[in-house]
This record gives sequence, structure tokens and C-alpha cells, in this order.
Amino acid sequence: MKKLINDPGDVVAEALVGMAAAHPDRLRIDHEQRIVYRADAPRQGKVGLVSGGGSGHEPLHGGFVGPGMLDAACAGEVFTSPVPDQMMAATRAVDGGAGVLHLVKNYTGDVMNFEMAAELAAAEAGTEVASVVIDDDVAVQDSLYTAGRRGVGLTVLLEKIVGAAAEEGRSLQDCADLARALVADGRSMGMALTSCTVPSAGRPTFDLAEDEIELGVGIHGEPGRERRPLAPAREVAAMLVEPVLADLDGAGDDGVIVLLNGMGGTPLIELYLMYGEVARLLDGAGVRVARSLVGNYITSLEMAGCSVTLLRADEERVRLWDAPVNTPGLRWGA
Amino acid sequence: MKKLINDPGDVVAEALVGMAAAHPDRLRIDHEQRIVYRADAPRQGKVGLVSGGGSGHEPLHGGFVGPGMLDAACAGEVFTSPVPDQMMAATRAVDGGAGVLHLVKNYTGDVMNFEMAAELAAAEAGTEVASVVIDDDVAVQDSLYTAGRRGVGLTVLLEKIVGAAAEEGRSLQDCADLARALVADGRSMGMALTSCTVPSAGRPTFDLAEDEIELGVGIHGEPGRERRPLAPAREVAAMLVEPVLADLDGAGDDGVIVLLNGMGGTPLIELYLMYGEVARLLDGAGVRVARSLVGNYITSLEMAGCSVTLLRADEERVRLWDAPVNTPGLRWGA
Amino acid sequence: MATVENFTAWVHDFARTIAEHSEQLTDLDRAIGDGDHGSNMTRGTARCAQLTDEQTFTGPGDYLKKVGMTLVSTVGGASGPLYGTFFLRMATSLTEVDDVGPEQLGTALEAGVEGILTRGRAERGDATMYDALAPALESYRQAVADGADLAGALAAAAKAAAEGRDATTDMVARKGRASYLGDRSRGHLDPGAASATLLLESAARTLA
Amino acid sequence: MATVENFTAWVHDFARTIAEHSEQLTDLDRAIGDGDHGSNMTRGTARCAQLTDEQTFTGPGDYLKKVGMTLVSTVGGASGPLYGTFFLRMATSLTEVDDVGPEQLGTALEAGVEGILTRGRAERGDATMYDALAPALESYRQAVADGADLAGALAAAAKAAAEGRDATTDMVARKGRASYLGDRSRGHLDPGAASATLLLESAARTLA
Ligand SMILES: Nc1ncnc2c1ncn2[C@@H]1O[C@H](COP(=O)(O)OP(=O)(O)O)[C@@H](O)[C@H]1O
Ligand SMILES: Nc1ncnc2c1ncn2[C@@H]1O[C@H](COP(=O)(O)OP(=O)(O)O)[C@@H](O)[C@H]1O
Ligand SMILES: [Mg+2]
Ligand SMILES: [Mg+2]
Ligand SMILES: [Mg+2]
Ligand SMILES: [Mg+2]
Repeated sequence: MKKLINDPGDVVAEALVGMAAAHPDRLRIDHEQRIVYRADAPRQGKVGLVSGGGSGHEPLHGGFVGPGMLDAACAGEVFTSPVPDQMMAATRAVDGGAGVLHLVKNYTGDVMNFEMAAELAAAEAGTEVASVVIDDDVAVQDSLYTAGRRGVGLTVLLEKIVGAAAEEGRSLQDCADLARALVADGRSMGMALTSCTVPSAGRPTFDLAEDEIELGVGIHGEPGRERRPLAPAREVAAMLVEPVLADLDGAGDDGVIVLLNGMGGTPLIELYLMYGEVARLLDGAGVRVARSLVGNYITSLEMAGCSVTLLRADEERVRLWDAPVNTPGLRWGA
Repeated sequence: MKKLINDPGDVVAEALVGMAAAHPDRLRIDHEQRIVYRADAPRQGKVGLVSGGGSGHEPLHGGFVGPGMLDAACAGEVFTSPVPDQMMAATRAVDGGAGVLHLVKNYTGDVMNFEMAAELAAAEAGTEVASVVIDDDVAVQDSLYTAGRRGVGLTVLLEKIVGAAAEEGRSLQDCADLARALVADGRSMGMALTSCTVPSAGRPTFDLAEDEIELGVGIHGEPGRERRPLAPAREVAAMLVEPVLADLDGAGDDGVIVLLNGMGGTPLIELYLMYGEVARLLDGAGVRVARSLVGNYITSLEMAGCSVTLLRADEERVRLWDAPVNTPGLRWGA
Repeated sequence: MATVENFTAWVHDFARTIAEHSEQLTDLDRAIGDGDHGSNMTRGTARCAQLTDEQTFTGPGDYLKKVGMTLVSTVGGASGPLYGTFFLRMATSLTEVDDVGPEQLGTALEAGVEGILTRGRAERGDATMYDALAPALESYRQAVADGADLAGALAAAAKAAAEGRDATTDMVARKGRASYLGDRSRGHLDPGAASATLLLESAARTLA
Repeated sequence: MATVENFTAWVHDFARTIAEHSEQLTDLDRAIGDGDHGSNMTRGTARCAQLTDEQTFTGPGDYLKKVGMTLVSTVGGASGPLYGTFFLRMATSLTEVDDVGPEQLGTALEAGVEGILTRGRAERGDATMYDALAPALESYRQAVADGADLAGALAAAAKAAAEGRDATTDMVARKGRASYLGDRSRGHLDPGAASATLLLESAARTLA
């Protein structure tokens, strides 16, 4: 295992130390509890947005903490959901009187830990908590016979858009409704060229031959829908875009917001090339691109590969997308 | 070779297609000449900043085109300097009457091609051209017996700071002087955990054993100063920070601006962890960090590894650093 | 009769066994999940094993509650809330009981397993830890009904757990991360079923 | 006497030879550089080989000027300006000449090699293409002085180039990317010296 780390058990704690050092004015990090807060939390009268999940997906979620996006992010061990104590502490700390919204990616661990946190928070008087589960991954078919669709790329778009709504002063109910509407209208599909290596495991999670790709992979190096022979970018783009379009209920009034996301180990030159293929396919399908984002936003350690997320766009969503955001991972207008 | 590409010979052209699709409002791309322009170039009365170099270092240079940074970037083949025709076309196109500054990384190919372009541009009447060569890599020692220090991480900081100066309306002479002062005051050192694979070569540029790192590597997969046994992040950080500090003439009045740069294949969690180590070492050396930047900014395809750049900071440099910038790769205040 | 000393011995033995099998559990999880079950369980159980150094406990219920809370707070992932809930429910069932007999332990185990069901909504055959725990509980009950003492009942439970664990190999996972694999999960032993079997084997060594 | 037909044959033969050796040149460059010399030269020379399909040329000078400009415009890297300058300087030296004899070719080659020196500022022993070209030029000159015809002089030049190329193996690179390696560049043959040898071998096959 070749990584820029010290002890594999210290990776998350030490990365948070570096993150705190890199963003002293913007973030406040509780190293004990492993929670990344925006420096000025809690904001009075604003709905608090709390997300979190296993680490190894950076910049998600800690890198999306800041004005216009999240108020707090709970960092679990690598690929392991954080624990209810963290979510409760974060919920308390960002409550500005308007309630707190939990944004949860649909993984058994995340859902159960956030569920316990919400139960425990409800027992404590005071904070109103709502929770939205994100499940956009069309690679998981039969969701009746599985843990359901995973939460993947849509998480980034959702945290941005709901973050802007919360910043505007919208109510908890409004923010939760918006988040649920986005979940209904967003779909993703990913693929991997290589596996990733969990530091504590020390070996790649799966083996992939030199001429194979894993199609429908998640963001934890979970094996995907199927193995396929390595193919040119234009064919890979079709393997991702087609199932997403097939599952999406058409484009929105304003087309779609597109995320072409890198898994961590794929360089930007390849991501741009892939985005060219995706844009061509969408154009061919008559789908208008309202906004796009290309880069490493929800990653899987050093895995090489990418994912495509489409979100039906309308005027309000585009407006909220364009609203100022100031986080380490996503910044504009501020 | 596992990459998200089509024909290896088309990588650069197709990545530019994707880049144009991803940033339709901000960039104008001449696909024939492979030049990325800011959409509103030329800006009357503003010094035009032109850079360029081999591709494979994304977001450098094309991703740094936009208000507050470059006016044009010429993209060569992967790891191959662009040709004089591109630089001449870019120079003509961004000339707003205040002259054009060429920012050149010190590689034989880049220097010779930019030199030919400047000779040819001088022959054409009209455009005043100045040129600054960036050579910040302390891994190259005996510069008398080599092609001299390479231009690496400092390029990013320099393009930002000189870009802000040009945006303020400073003269060509002023911008060139500032750029030369930054070159005198910035130093870098890099390392690799793995090699990269040039698409047209199809195989890794160098082989590195599971327990070895390449110290003092450049940004083209050129072998570095020496091979060392794989070491914990804190030791790797010392291997990078110490030679940089030893070569830097002390910190500036306002400390240093730090870039902890990823080589492309190293995930952000490791870069943050490394930055924590670098910040600790600087603190221990009594060097104050005025500003920092952590991420993949000047890469080497999918190479895993990182580099550290320190630039002596003063009030003006920090002010120019903080000035608004709006490019695909670096954005704030706008 | 199992006392608080037996229960602390159980948790300590479990922590030791998990640490020994950590790599193996992670390997099972790498094959069909995300390669962290060993480190998750090791982190949590190691923390539990420190509890007796830090405080004294008034009885099995008091102790197991702390164990459950510690697991919830340290393990994370799917297994944290599941094992945590298991111990918390056992604890509730054993409130104010000092010496735990075969019947009482059966009721407590059942409460624990019910807790896992409530939390995870798994069914038999979904290839989870429940597929080790459910047959273990049945065999335990049967042995007690047949007149077995604690030692005998726990031995039967551990044996049934191991059989249930091995049976997960032929199942298609329908819960947790492994479920994303669909048919491709067949042929792999479920990591949670493996750790649950270690839990019952520890019990057989320590509670009687 | 070499005419414009010989010079176009030279460039076509060079393009073909480079394409055949592309992978080998890239491998040499992977070892001590950045692994692109083969593809750089292939891209540029292939473009040069198309020139005769697109236009007619009035003489060697006219043709070589276009070859030089094409190399400058298509190769990039270090080798683009170097080979480009080589051909541009040869072209200037052959302006208005239709039939090129041994003396005139010697002068043209010298102008080309001087161009490389001016552009790259290399010295003998720096392990660059100059270490193949310089001995080639000397041997050419010597052969002409000894009364050789074009064929004989070019054969001598090609042989000397190959020897010069092989000698780069024992040198420590001091120019270009390979120089960053310092002592570690020793033991490797310089890719530019290899392509320059191909250039002279092509010349020996076509110019006489
Ligand atoms: N819904 C569920 N009900 C019961 N057990 C489950 C459920 N989901 C997962 N598990 C168990 O959890 C184990 C995985 O735990 P672990 O790897 O620690 O967490 P994660 O899957 O979050 O990485 C599985 O092997 C399975 O036995
Ligand atoms: N300053 C120089 N003078 C002469 N030849 C040089 C010089 N620098 C590099 N070269 C030649 O160029 C070759 C490398 O060319 P190439 O790989 O195409 O370009 P790059 O080094 O820019 O990738 C070297 O092998 C060497 O022969
Ligand atoms: Mg996990
Ligand atoms: Mg090159
Ligand atoms: Mg797991
Ligand atoms: Mg090269």
C-alpha cells in the first residue's frame, strides 16, 4: 500500500488536522468528535444543515462546509459511517432556532446511525430535526431485494442547492421538501478503472484485470453492477449516461444540471475528455445542460474512474445553484 | 494502460472539447490551434498574460484562464511543449495594447519554443512581448551542469499573483518585474509514489517498487533526485520542506504562501494529511503561513505524489493573492 | 449462573478474538463489501475491553448497557448500531439481575436479537449476522428446553451460529452493502455472520 | 548531385524510419526523459511527408524551409525547435541551389548543426543529438576532403553518427530533461542522438 499517511489508524484524525490548518478562517474543527463546522455556526434563524458519512470521499462532506452549503459535517472512519454521538453533537451545535436538517446518503450504516441520532435528539428537548435520505444510484436495480439505491453524486448537487435555500432563510419544512424533490429528480451511475485501498485493510478492495472495468460501482470500492471489458471513453460515457437517462423522468423545464465526477485517481484531463463525451450524448438525446460541474467532488480514495449525475433543472434550482457558496471544495460568488 | 480516453493521439484535442463544453460562458477555445482564451479577451489596456506548456498538468494552464489570472494558455501534446505558432497566435489575440507577458516554465522545450515565438513576434510589428522563465524546483541541484531548475508549483502562485497585478492595470514592465521577483522568492520540491503513463507511450514512464518513492520528481514523470524507501507522511514532509527552506532566503515579511500540490492520483484526504505535516514543520521552523492552497493544481497525469511550494510573502503579494479570480481551476471573490 | 464477572470475561474474550480475526473479517468484507468490518469491530471491542479499567459495574445489566453504548459510539458503519442495539437490549432485559440463569440469558439473547431485527429489518436468508444469530437463539432455546445447563445451551448456540454463518455462503445478500452485488454475492461468507459466531463462541467460553 | 527529388526522398525515408522506430525512441526517452520523443518525431515527420502531396517545390532550399517550418509547428518539445532550426538553416544555405554537390551539402549540414548549437547551447559530451551530429559532420567533411563522393561521404557520416550515438551511453546528460537525472543518466542512450542517427542513415540512402 503506497499512501501519504502515517499510521493507517490515524488517517482521518490527521487529515482533519491538515484541513484545520489549511482553512483556519473558514472552518472550526472539533477534533475530539471529528466534526467540521463552518466558523460562524450556529447561524441564528437559519436551518442548520448537517451531513456526514465515512471518510475517503473528500472533498465530500467536510469540504462542503461553509456559507451557502453545510453547517457541519461528521467524519467517520474511512468508508465507515460516523456514530450517533457525532451527529447529535453537530445537531446541537448548529441549531440556530430554525431546526436542523440531516442529509443522509442511503447506506445501511449511515441510515441506522443517523436514525439513532435522530431518536436520541428527539429525546433531548428543543431541536427540531428532519432527515432526508439520498438514493440516486441507478446501478442498484431491484431495490426491493437490496438495501436500496446508494447515495452518490447527487449528494454534492443537493448539498449545494439546499444549502443555498437554507442560506436564504427558508424553513426546515421547505428545505426538507426541496431536498426530497431533488432526490426524486436526480440519478447517477459510476464506473471504476481500478480499485481503491482502505488504509486499515492495506490491500485493494477488489481486483480488476488490466482489461476490465467495474460498471455501476459505488463510492466505497463496493463491486458494481457488472464487469465489462475496458472500452473507449465514448462507450464508457454511453454506459453511464444511458441508464441514468432511462431512469430519469425526462429533463426538467430548464434541462439538467450535470456532475461529471472523478473517483479520486483519475486526472482532470480524462474527466474533461469524458465530459465532452457526456455533453455530446446529452445533446444527441435533446437534453439541455443548464449547468455543469467537472472534477473530483465525491471520491473513493485513489480509485480511478468516474460517475455521471443528472438532476432535472428548473428556474429555482438553477438560481439556487448559482447562489454564492464559499467552501473549500466549491466556491463562487463569494 | 487504463484511462478514460479514446485514441491516445486524440487526448488533448478531446479534453479541450470537454473543457469548452464545461465552461461555455467563461472560456473561448481555439481547437485548431489548441489555445484556451478567456471569453472576453483581448482586454483593452490590460497586459495580456500568456502561458502554456505540455498537457497532462491540468488544471494548469488552461484551467487558470479567466479574470484575475491568464488571458490565454497554449496546450501542447501530453508533456510536450506547444509550438511557436500557438504562442504567436495567442500573443496576437490577447494584445490589448499594453503588451503581452509570456510565463514560461523552465524546460528546454518550452523555453526554446517560446523563444522562437518571441523572435517571430518581434519580427511582426506592434506587440510588445516580455518573457519570464519560472524555475523553482530545488530538486535540480547543480544547475550549471543541467538544463537548470524546472518550473513547477510556483507557476500556479505566480500566474495568480501576476494575473491580479495585470488585472489592476499594471504595466508590462511592472508585471514582468513582479514575476521575476516571485521567481527569485519561490521554491518547490516534489515526490512520487507511482509513475504516470503517457497515453501515446502506453506504459508507465518509470518503475517504482512497492516500497520505494521517487524524491525530487518533476511534473512529467521525469525521474527525480533519488530513490528512497517508502516512508511515513511526516518523514516525506520533512524531505520536501527541508530542502525548500534551505534554499529559500528566509520567510518574507508576511511569512510564506504555501502550495501543497497533488500530482493527480493522490486523493485529497492524503493531501490534507500531508498539509498537516507541512504546517507543523513550518511552525516548528518559525515560518508563518500567510496563505495556503491544498489540492491538485499542477499535476502529472495520474501520478500519485505531491509537492510543496513556498513563496516569500509580503503585504502586496498577499493582497494580490486575495484579489478576485474566476477561472475553472481557482476561483474566489467572484 | 453468570455474574457480572462472567459478562466482563465475555466481552474481553470477544475483543481478543475479534482482534485475532480482524484481518480475516476485513478480507470477507473486501470480497462483498467495503473492507472495514475487521477494523470496525476491533476498534469498538477494544474500547469496550477498557471499560472495566475505568469504572466498576453494579451488575450485568449496568455493564452491558455501557458496552452497547460504547459500541454505538465507536464502531460506526452498519455493525455499530446493530451490535450496539444487541447489547443495549440485553442490558434492559437484565436490569437489576445479578446472577443470570439459562432462562434469563435466553430471554436476554432474544431481546438482543430482536433489537438487531428492529434496527436492520433483515429476514432469514438475507445473508447477514441475523443468519448466525437466529439459529443460535433457536438452538439455545431448544437445549434449555431439553434440560441443558448454561454451558450446554451456549455450546449448542455457538455450534448453530457457525452452521448459520457457513450457510450464508450459499445465499444472495439482500441487506447491507453486499446486497448491491446481487447474485455475485453468492459464494461468499457474510462478515457479520462471522463476527456474530465469534460472539457466541466467546459466550460459550466465558458465560458458563 | 542531390536534387529536390532526393531531398523529398530523404524526408520521406526519415518519416518512415522514425515511424518504425517510434516505440524504441519513446522507450529511450521513458528511461531518462518523459517518454514522448518517438511520438513527437512521428507526428512531425509524418506531417512533413504530406507536404509533397499538397504543393510543389522549386528547389531543395524551398522544400527544406517548409520542412523546417513544419517541424517547428508540429513537433513541440525540445526536438521541434532543434530539428526545425536544423532544416531551416540548411534551407538558407541552399537558397537558389538546384543540384547539391558534396561541398554544398557539407556547408548546409554544417549550417544546420550550427543552428542546433545556437538554439540548444549544447556542448560535446552533454549527451544530446549534438553528440551524434557533430562527429557525423566531421566524418563527412573528412570524407569529402579525402575525395569521397556524396554517397561515400554520407555513409561515413551515418557511421560516425551511430558511433556518436552509442557513446552517449557513457555520458552524464547535461542538457534537456535527462540532465535532471545527473549521474543516473549514465548507462542510457540519448533518444535525440538515436533519431539524429536515423536522419543521417536516411540521408545516406536517399541523397546520393
Ligand atoms: N440490515 C441489516 N441487518 C442485519 N445485519 C446487517 C444489515 N446490514 C448489514 N448487516 C451486517 O453488517 C455487516 C457489515 O458490517 P460493517 O462492514 O462493519 O459495516 P458496513 O457495511 O457499514 O461497512 C454485514 O456483513 C452484515 O452481517
Ligand atoms: N539543449 C539541447 N541541445 C541539443 N539537444 C537537446 C537539448 N535538449 C534536449 N535535446 C535533445 O532532445 C531530445 C529530447 O527530445 P524530446 O523528447 O522530443 O523533447 P522533450 O525533452 O521536450 O520531451 C534529447 O534526447 C536530446 O537529444
Ligand atoms: Mg463500511
Ligand atoms: Mg516532452
Ligand atoms: Mg464494511
Ligand atoms: Mg521527451
